[in-house]
Amino acid sequence: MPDSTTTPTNQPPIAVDDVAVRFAGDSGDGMQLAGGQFTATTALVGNDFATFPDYPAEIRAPRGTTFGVSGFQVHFSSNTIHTPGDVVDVLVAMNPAAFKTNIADVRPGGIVLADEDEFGKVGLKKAGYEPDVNPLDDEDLQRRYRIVPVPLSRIVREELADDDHGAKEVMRCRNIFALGLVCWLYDRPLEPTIDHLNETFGVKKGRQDIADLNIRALRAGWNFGETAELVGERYTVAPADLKPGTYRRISGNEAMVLGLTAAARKANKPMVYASYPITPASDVLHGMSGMKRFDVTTFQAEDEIAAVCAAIGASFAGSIGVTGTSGPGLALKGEAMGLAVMLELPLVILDVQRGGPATGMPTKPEQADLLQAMFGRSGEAPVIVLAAASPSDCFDTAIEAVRLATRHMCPVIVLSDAAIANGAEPWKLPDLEAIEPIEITHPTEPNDGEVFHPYMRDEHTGGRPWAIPGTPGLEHRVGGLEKEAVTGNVCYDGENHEAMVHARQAKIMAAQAVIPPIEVGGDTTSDTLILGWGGSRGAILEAADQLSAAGTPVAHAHLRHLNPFPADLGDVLARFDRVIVPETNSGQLRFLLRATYLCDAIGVNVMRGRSFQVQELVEGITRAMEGKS
Amino acid sequence: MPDSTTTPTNQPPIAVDDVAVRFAGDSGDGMQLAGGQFTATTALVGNDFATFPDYPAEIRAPRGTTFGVSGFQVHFSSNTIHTPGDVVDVLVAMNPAAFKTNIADVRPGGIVLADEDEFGKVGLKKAGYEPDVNPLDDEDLQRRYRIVPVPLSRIVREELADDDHGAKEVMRCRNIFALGLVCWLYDRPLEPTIDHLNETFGVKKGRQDIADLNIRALRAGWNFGETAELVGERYTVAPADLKPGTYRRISGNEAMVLGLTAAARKANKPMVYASYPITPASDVLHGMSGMKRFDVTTFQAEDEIAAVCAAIGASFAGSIGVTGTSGPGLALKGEAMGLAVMLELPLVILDVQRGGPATGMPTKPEQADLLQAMFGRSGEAPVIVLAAASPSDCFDTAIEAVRLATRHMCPVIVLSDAAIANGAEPWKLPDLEAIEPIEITHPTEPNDGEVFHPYMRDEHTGGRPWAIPGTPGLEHRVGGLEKEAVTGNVCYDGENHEAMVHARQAKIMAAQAVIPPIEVGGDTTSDTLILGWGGSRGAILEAADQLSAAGTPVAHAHLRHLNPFPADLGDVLARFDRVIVPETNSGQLRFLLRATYLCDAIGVNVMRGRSFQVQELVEGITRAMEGKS
Amino acid sequence: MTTLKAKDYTTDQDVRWCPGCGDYAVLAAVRKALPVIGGAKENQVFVSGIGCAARFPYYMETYGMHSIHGRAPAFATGIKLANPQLDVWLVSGDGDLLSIGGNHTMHAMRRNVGIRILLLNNRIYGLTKGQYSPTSEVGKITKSTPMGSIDEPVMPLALALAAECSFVARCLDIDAKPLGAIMERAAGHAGTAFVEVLQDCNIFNHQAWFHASQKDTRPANTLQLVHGDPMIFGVDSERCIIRSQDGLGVANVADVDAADIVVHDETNRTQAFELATMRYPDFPEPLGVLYVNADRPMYEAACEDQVARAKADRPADLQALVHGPETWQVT
Amino acid sequence: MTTLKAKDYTTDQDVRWCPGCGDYAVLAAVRKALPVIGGAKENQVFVSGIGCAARFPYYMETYGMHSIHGRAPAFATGIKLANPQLDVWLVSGDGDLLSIGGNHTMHAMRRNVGIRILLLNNRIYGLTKGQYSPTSEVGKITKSTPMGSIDEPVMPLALALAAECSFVARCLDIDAKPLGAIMERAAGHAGTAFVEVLQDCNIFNHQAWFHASQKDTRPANTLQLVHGDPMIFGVDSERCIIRSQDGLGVANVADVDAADIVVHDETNRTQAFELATMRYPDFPEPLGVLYVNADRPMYEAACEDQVARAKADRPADLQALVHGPETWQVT
Ligand SMILES: Cc1ncc(C[n+]2csc(CCOP(=O)(O)OP(=O)(O)O)c2C)c(N)n1
Ligand SMILES: Cc1ncc(C[n+]2csc(CCOP(=O)(O)OP(=O)(O)O)c2C)c(N)n1
Ligand code: SF4
Ligand code: SF4
Ligand SMILES: [Mg+2]
Ligand SMILES: [Mg+2]
Repeated sequence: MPDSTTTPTNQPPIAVDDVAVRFAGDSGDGMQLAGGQFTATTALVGNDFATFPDYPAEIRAPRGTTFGVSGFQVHFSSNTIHTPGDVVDVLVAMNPAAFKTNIADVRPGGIVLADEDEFGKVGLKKAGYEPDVNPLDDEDLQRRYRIVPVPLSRIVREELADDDHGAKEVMRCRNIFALGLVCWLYDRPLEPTIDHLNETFGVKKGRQDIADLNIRALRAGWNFGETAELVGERYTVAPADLKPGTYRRISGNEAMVLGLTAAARKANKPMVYASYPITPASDVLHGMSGMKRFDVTTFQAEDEIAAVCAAIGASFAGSIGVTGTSGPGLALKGEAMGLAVMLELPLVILDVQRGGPATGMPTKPEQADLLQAMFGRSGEAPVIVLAAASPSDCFDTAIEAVRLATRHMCPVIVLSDAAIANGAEPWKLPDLEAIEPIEITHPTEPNDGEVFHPYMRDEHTGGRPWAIPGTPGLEHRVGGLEKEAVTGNVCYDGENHEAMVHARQAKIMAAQAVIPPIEVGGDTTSDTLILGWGGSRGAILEAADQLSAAGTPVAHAHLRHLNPFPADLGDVLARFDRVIVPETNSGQLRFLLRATYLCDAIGVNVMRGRSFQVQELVEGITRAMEGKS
Repeated sequence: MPDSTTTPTNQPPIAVDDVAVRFAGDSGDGMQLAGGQFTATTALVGNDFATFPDYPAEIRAPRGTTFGVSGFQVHFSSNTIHTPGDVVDVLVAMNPAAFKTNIADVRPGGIVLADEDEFGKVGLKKAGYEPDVNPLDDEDLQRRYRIVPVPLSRIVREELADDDHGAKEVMRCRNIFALGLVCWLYDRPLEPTIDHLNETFGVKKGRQDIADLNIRALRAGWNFGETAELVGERYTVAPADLKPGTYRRISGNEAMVLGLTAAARKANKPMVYASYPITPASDVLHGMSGMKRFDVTTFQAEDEIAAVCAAIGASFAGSIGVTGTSGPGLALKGEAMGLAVMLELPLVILDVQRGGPATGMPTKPEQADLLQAMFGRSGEAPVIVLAAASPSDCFDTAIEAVRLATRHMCPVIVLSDAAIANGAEPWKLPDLEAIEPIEITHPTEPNDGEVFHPYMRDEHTGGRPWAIPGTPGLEHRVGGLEKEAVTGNVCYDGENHEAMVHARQAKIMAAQAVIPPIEVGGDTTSDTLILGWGGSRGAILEAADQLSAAGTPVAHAHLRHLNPFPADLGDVLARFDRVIVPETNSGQLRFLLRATYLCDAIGVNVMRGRSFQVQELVEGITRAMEGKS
Repeated sequence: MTTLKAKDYTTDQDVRWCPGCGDYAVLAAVRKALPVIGGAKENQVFVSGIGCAARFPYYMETYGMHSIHGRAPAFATGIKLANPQLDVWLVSGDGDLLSIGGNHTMHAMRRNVGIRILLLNNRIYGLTKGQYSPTSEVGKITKSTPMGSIDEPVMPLALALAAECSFVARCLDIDAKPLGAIMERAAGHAGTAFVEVLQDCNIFNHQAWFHASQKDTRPANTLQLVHGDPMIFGVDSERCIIRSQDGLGVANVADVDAADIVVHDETNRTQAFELATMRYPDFPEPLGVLYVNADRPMYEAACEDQVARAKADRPADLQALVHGPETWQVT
Repeated sequence: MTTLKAKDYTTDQDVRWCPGCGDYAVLAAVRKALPVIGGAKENQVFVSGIGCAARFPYYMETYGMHSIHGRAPAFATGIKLANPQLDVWLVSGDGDLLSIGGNHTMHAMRRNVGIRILLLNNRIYGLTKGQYSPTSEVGKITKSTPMGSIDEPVMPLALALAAECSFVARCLDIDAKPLGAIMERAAGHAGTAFVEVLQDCNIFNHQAWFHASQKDTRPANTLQLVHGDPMIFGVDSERCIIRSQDGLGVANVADVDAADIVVHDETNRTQAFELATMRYPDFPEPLGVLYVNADRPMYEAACEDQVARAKADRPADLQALVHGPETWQVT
């Protein structure tokens, strides 16, 4: 048994650079917890990492079925990495269903740790295997992978048996045993997990006995690795060469919460986050509901329409109104967003994209709401559209959204996706002081002699004055009928309408003045630019690296600003013979680029309910460089 | 007094080709009625014509105010015409407000018939004139126009006074007096109006006395023209050289009703029209509610969402589900339309476009929902998009929509606009026999041995079988979660998803097989193509004619099919050096063309809450041909 | 504070309703009532949806928002969440608040958001020119129902009660004084106050309420509710409401024991429900305050309270927040 | 017609609810009840919104539609309008039908569309993993309400009554027999039948109804309503419902006159409203059929009738229609 400092075993671990481990089991098996804790440990060891939790749309489908399988993948490395990994080096399969649905993602020669006790007739049948054919015995599979049957359930049952805990409680520790085993395999310390268990069960829930039970399971897992010699060798992954600083692990939805909260504080304004639960955006509502001490009010509305309307109402009354949803919810908000365009009030709308159309694939990512974000409203109703590129990037994107919404008095849509939302990566803590304050002034005096004109514009930003109820003398009415320039009175005059349509478009374009120029990375002298947006950044970076390494250097750039585009985008595009746009949709950014710049961009498009795999991207780009896809 | 056959007056009328008359007065003054009846008469005389009613968003704003002015313009000609006319030759101004808001649209030298009795202090003040300055006396205006003050109210009051009718009833005949006067001016027979009055008041309402009162007013108007010699000369407009046949007058909303009803009959299916009232689409609901004898059920739902959902439910149950709305309502329907994409059921969605964004300018036309129609749904959710080009074209477009929706089992959006909806033109009655039946088969047997697969596709159309409840043995479930190809079972598999996204796109593209090739008109050898869509067809035709006449021949074409485009559109575009796309929006079709064909189309864009004026189009095209706008 | 007058609440915008529209009377009554109710103009916000009635905010010299169809309660909720101190009035039509907006109305009520709702019920869609509305009577012939509507009308007061609305009242458009008095009570009420105003649409549904609103029809066909008073009505106060096994009924005062006449108790929800479901012509139209529950907590106050408690509980330390539970150093 | 069995209603799709979910019991009960109710499978349609409960149609070997969140009543209405002969069942959750879908539910009820609604009320959002729902109790701590919810819960039965729903009932998820009996009555009812099923969400709101659903809690905490019977409950039938000035109250049978015990009358809407607004723990949870009104016309029938009358009135002459009132000849 290892004592609480990790005792090196006989053979020294083999150093490797880069590993992806996937924990897979039933939704009730605690895979997210095991994976999360392994990630935490990995972070503390100093690796770079990226994670990808993949769970079913069903809450907890019947045990042992394939559609109830929940997975958590963590990719960690001594290098800088950006994706959770295309294939896994180690699969932990807690039952046949997990084995069945995940085995194809294991790299040839990869290790599969399977709980052999679950591969009985019942378990096999539930997973849809023939009850008599145990895939662990399949010779083809054995040739392809290093399949390691582990008597996991039996050991847990036997090792942890005590008088105080029932079988159910004991068997709940299976995930922690598996964690212990993987910790042994990759030479990770157990302390962080022990501390965590003591904290959550012991301190918070007052169940130190459960904490102890789990700690015993953890050590049992480690010991099993140490003694059973089933795997043989161990590995270690050296710390990555990250920028010095304080780091934490963060998921996209967490970062979004922090970013919005920080923005409210930087603006020194209260914030109202009004939302209706929807996967995969709900966690932002949950997170925001814990931010009350920062003057954040949350409102779980009766539907998405009420949510966006409440956010607009809040903005009218002087808070920063924010609403969050996913694709189908964004569709419902279209009409109200049109009103916000007309009212010219700040509004941030978060869309955590998921696979569509319709209910689609609610837990899977897809970048397919870009055109909806651009055009999903009646009439000429331009808004600012931003997209986050990674979990931690949500923090900056949220702040940028609040900054632009208040600067230009307009709606800003922020696009994230299911993979960003739930995936995690290390985040070097930002210097909060270095974030510029968001300057907001509410007028207190008339802006034209004795008179207040609610639609008199700022010449730089195109925004109108944000006068709020409670301010004497600035009483005014806003509404969705076309308004007269300057006065804001209802006006059906044709020329005024045309001028107002232009003014609303112009103020969106005015944001270009504060959008940084595009950073082109990779080989900027290449004739090929890979241009991405949103959650594909990591995969594009890795693909570009691989292509360079393989002797095909490419340039790459990534857009946070989708509307307006950065002012220099046209120039940048013109510098390359070939522009390749990888998207997990049918080519929505490509469509915008073609229309805006008449640029014959080539798409690499994959719509498989997941983010890009680096390999398919490399292949897609290669194909695109050879001929036109 | 003329007897009931029109007696020619002393001087023979002067023959002119082309006239536009506008009746303008208070919303309560019955201008729509007078204009409509004048149009009816004009139609019977055999002129080509086009009308444009223009009424305020307010129901009946306080009498005499400028925002309460209601106008009806009729353009009639001995030539073929396509628009209601840019400027008017005769303005009937029933009060100062009508004078004020309409005078600028009168062509220099045009006639203004104004009810001078309304130009007292009170009337002037209500219209926002200085009470002491009568614009009828304005010398500048008098130089510019032929202003003819008519003691209209006084004559009506005096001539019609009798013991049986109060002042209110008498004064309600003012519009008919004006009509009589204009009939005299353009030598139109009074009988059609007399018949109409007898029919509506006498027969239908049992108020022959009111009919008689109005007939007296009509004749009084004529006589005033005849005797007062205020105008001097009279005009006549010879019949137009229209194709032989039986004609009727039809507005866009009427034609839409007839088209949908005809389509249901041609498909031999019941239809459910579910809608929520909204300007300018409400009249389609009204019209459809009178079609019950054709097996049309109408449902005024609690909102737009319920309406589209009820239509989808109706389609599921085997009716043709149709819903109609305007822009803000279309935004609300986005989510449910996404579901229809997934369910692969026929659905027709009518969007009578109005000025936006938001509530915008509810009674004014604008072509600004095209991109919303294309992209206003979450995920990859392609639908077919059609647009009607004129009032009568709504008939054919509606039939085409039902045909394509049932053929490809998909939603079809039909775009119309406020001007098409309310405008009217002569319509040569179609040969109903010549309209091909819409073939629909509901399967009654399993399509794969013993098994029924609801998502097995037709190889030509890409559509799936429309099996309906009530059919034994074909029980199946549909829903918004991604479905497995063929079986339609819920399926989260990535490759299946990608295949289904492609399949849903492919079946929309499959419609190209039955979309007729583009007809290029005008000078097909020109280097310039004017490409339009929707309600601008008439103005484009006239502008093209004018340009040709002025020595600048252009080719022109018009799109009914916006998604998919006709298969030959790319080739057609490539034949021209210059493609000019006039739209009453900021360039939405242009955007699609640029993105789809990398065609550097030039826009002529006007957003003034009305359809194109021919003159501004001629100028816009000329500018576009000279340099880039 | 200087005392305000009706004209201080009058904007420079011309009022654009049809001549004879009942909305004018309501507007005048509101402009008159507000100075009496008191409070600063700059703290008042008029919110509306879409419809004729919903043009209201344009005519009130306060803050105002003419929003989108049916969603006014949601906007109003957002305004209250952002600033509970504001005095928020919601004025809209029957189509707006009961058809497309029924759900938001209901949820605002059950949450008890502190907004005062004036529902101008003309039993028709005015602005879209005369389709039947959710309060139109069965059989109504309108543009969209040429053979008569087949939808049973909504009972707005009953729905409000079922949604636990804590202040439910009813008034005629032309009754400036009672409307003012009800508004005064509504303004003092902590929670959602719902006032159904029976309004005449002069153009598309003229005389819809004439059975109750005219000098000659009113005594016989309306029941003026006064807390603690027996329910008596009629030209000569000769009719009354009694309770039988089957619920409420109408009787002649002369025929019943005085003690058997039902006494109005505005704190009794069940009885209010009975009043709310009375239908003319079997019953008179009840007017006045049907129900008040002063004990329900106000939504925005509870919300504010949580924010305050959260602040008291833990400092708003952004640095600590960003830092999170677990970090590591890279050197 | 061959008699069907529960398994004839079973699809080949694996049921994907959590182990222990109350939805299983309801599914079993429904599969069992339908053969008893009778009717051909191909005429039955199960419609739902989105949520755990809304997966229901996938498991019923009938026609089915799993639609979008909150709109199932509108889809169901469309289905009935297209084919009134279909037997349409709507199964969905409390969030679906009362939060986002509250308005459609209400309007279907007031129209009296002939659909049978089973609302599976687990007082939580199950599918989105545990936010409070519109039926959650005040103070509920959930993912979105870490300091407790502040929204007063909706009273589904009361709302249904206010919306004039013509059949209102309530049942426990595990009570297959009573549920079957209620379904049978619902199936025979002409109009909207609304059945609130108290359902246990094993994962996110376990035991929400245990005060009423367990062997040991049920007698004391539920009131089984039987038309014509006095309202008596308790382990030894020792408790009863009486009426006082303040409305309904709970008393010991021993302490009151038998005649004073309120008798259940399912045709009495006011009394049903009183039952619908009773709240545990002050009152037992009422179960059974609260209210039936067999006299309301059915929406789709009225609609069909208009179509039939229109057909009888005038021939469906397309040529004449297109021709219109006025034409002219060009030669
Ligand atoms: C989303 C949307 N749907 C429909 C409309 C059209 N519309 C405007 S007002 C209205 C109903 C008006 O009725 P009501 O609320 O009773 O107000 P009233 O005009 O009678 O005062 C409708 C359907 C709209 N503006 N927006
Ligand atoms: C438009 C839309 N908004 C939100 C969601 C997310 N969503 C799915 S189910 C659900 C609520 C589920 O609660 P309930 O109806 O009570 O059903 P249960 O899962 O408890 O059976 C929500 C909010 C969605 N699918 N679509
Ligand atoms: S239509 Fe009716 S409600 Fe609207 S302004 Fe006119 S009278 Fe008033
Ligand atoms: S989450 Fe709750 S309601 Fe949903 S399936 Fe699981 S136990 Fe049932
Ligand atoms: Mg109304
Ligand atoms: Mg629920």
